[in-house]
Amino acid sequence: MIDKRVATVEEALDGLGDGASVMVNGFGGAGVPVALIRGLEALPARDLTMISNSMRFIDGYGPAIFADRRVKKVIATAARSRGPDTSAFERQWLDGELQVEMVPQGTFAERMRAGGGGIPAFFTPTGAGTDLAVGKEVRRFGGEDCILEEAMVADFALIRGQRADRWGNIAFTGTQGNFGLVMAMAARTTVVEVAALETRHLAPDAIHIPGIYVERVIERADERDGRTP
Amino acid sequence: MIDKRVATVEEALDGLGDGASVMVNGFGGAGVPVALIRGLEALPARDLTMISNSMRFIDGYGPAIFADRRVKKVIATAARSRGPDTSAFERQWLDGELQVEMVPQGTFAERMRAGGGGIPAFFTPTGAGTDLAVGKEVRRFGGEDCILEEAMVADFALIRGQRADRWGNIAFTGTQGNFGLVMAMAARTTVVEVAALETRHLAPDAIHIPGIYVERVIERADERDGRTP
Amino acid sequence: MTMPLSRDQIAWRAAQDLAEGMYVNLGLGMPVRVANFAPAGEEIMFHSENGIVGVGPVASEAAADPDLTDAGSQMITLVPGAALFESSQAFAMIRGGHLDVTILGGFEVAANGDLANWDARATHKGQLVGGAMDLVTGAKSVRVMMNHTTRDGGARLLQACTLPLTGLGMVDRVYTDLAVVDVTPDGFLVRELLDGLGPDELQDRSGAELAFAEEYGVLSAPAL
Amino acid sequence: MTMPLSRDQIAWRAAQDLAEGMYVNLGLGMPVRVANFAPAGEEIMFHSENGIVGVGPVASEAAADPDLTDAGSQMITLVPGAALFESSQAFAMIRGGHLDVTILGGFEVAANGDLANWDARATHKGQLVGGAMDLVTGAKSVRVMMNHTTRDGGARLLQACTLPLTGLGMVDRVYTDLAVVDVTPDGFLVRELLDGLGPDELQDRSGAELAFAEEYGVLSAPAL
Repeated sequence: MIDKRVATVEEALDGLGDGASVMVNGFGGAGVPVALIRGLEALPARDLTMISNSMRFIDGYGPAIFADRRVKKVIATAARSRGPDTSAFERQWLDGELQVEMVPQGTFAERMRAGGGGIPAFFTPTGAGTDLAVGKEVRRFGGEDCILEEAMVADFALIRGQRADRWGNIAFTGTQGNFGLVMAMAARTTVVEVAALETRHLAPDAIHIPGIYVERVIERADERDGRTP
Repeated sequence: MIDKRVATVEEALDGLGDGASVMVNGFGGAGVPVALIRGLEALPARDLTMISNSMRFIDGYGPAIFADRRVKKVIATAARSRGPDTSAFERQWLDGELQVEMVPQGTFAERMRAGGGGIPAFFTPTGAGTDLAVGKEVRRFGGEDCILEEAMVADFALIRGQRADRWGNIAFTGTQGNFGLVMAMAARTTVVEVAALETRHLAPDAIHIPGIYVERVIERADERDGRTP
Repeated sequence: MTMPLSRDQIAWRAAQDLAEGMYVNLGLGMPVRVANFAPAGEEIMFHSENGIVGVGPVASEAAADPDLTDAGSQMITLVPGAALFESSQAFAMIRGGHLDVTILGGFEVAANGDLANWDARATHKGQLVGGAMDLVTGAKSVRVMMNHTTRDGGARLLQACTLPLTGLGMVDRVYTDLAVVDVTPDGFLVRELLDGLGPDELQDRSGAELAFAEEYGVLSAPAL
Repeated sequence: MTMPLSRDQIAWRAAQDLAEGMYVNLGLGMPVRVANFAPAGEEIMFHSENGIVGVGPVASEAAADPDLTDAGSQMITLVPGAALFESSQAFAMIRGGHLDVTILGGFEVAANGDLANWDARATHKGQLVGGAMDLVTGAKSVRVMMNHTTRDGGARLLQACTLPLTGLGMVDRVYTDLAVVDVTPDGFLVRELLDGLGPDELQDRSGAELAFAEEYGVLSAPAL
């Protein structure tokens, strides 16, 4: 029997060790895997590469991940903490202890889809001529400068969804989906926490991440506690 | 009020004239826009470029399209008629009256997605080293030869779905979807025939083609009459 | 001279250029307010790059769902006809030219249509580009809302941007608290000017040469 | 000598190498029969490139739905846990390496793993490549089912393919009516041979040098 359900966060994150690259879903507060971020915070893993739209939820729900200097590189579209203060993450970036790769958001999503979909590289007009294109190959298509962007993959993807079945099929509610599908495609081990693990299978035509992309699912109540970092 | 509903096939195909490029959905018999293919057959438009997984349904439901020599180019993954006989389409191809561009099926889908998604070109390992890669740029990624494929767009996309609303949102049943989404993305005018035009809106999280990609929807009963070419 | 437009009044003015059936993305900050002033009775579909076409008003406290937010983390509602999808699809729409209009905030706009709006050089903070570079590349019409000058009175309409660019030659129109200015192949062209403000005064507050449309209008907005 | 395997028996043999939890694409024609012989009680998820993971048995006439077909136009059922999706997603799965196994029909396989299976040079018919080039590129293990020789007795296991290639160096294993042959860095390696057929006889029916595994087995299948 195929059964991708796990009972504990420890099992869900098994194998996530030093040097791992970790994609974390979440945008606007929706789809953030709070239980898994807290589980990551409780692990000893160091030299991490954190790949997420912003570091806001990682820093907010698992502050020790940055405070204990466990991250060596960040790939993000919004590598800025909220508010006027300089966060631990920003301090390490300013001190050169931590590398930041800024990626335009559409390119960020597309590089993960490419990584999971066997497309090693693609041309895009986004960012051409800007500081984020420095060092990138430029080619003109239809009179427009485009830059070559390469696929992005990772060891783990951590995602929150609404419902899952034992085959790893995932259904989102609202705007939880955001980067979840492309992260699941791009990661070697995809872990999804959901509000409800169904005992039956999900409806085949209303699945937002096909189970083929998912290795582990875990049921966890919403741990946001009403507060969003 | 946004209202993409049209009442007649003539309105649905308005503007489809000589020299048009036309994408037609359908795979395995599902998602084939039979009413729209018949509507296209009834138009005088010539010098067409037909873009479809195979020519089987176009030839089967609108035989005059090929028989009257209205097609100048075919882009397909399976440019072969069923059965041992040489079809009108194949005869024109053999006689050099009609150009055929063969595309591996995954590249076929991806080129349309790229065309609709603002990606002018991408590298793919599919087909590298084969006859279908002749003349294409080759580059190695991760030790694997890849070829550069360019985006594909068209003037029209003809698609069949199950349900639509006045905003052009489309829901498929079963395997109707196949190339429908990427064709809707890639075409300047996307027309979808559906079994049911809903008076209310579709559920936002169960939409397979967002209405932003769809220009016209029309309600038509299934015209397959139990026979599939 | 009439008072410069408030942020809501600039948003109101930008909203007057939207029309039924348009698909529109509104940037974080000032631009999202445009939705509040969309022409009554006309159906305009607002896109959010986290995966929505059909963003509706901000949710009431009772209806608020933390799993239904816009790109600015506001808990929102959906309008009838809305669709939800994932990020790579949201950006295929943007990059692929399916949006009619994007309205973004700006730091600087150049006479050639260059926009700088993503890296304020707040040297103690990280960078934030988000979807801006995709939006300026993909939308059919790129419009910018910003105050005409910086807090210190420095010009934001410039011959060339000084801050890192978001996109090159993309901007079509700029809404400021003082004027509505188009970017044309010949540079800035003022379409509307605040009542009582002279063309020379606007030129003084700008860092590039301004042309004025033959019959430029009066920029005005209701009290909001 | 034992009778050469029937098409169903070749399919049966190929099915014995599938195991619980695998994601498997079966090509049109002979390969789709593999699903009929999948190990009992083990859950194997069959992928179809028209947009399915979880293809089940062919539908009964009562249950047949012309809008639910596989890539070969058969009206099929879905197994519990199935998912439906569109073509670009179906091929992202394939190209992205998410399938464990693909089993394809073949015209020719070369000792270096090249496969020719798409253009039979039926000169009066159009071409048909379908998803074969994607499948051989993307699946973790590429397996081919075919008769060991052509109808005329010509070899299909060759030093180099003569027909247009589907993919270069991709094939891992070949199931024929006479043998199971792996493609290794050193060329063909016979793993199983039909009872009563000598190694020399298999070599005679092959167009490239065959090596034999130290303890190669007997190829056998139940009567089907």
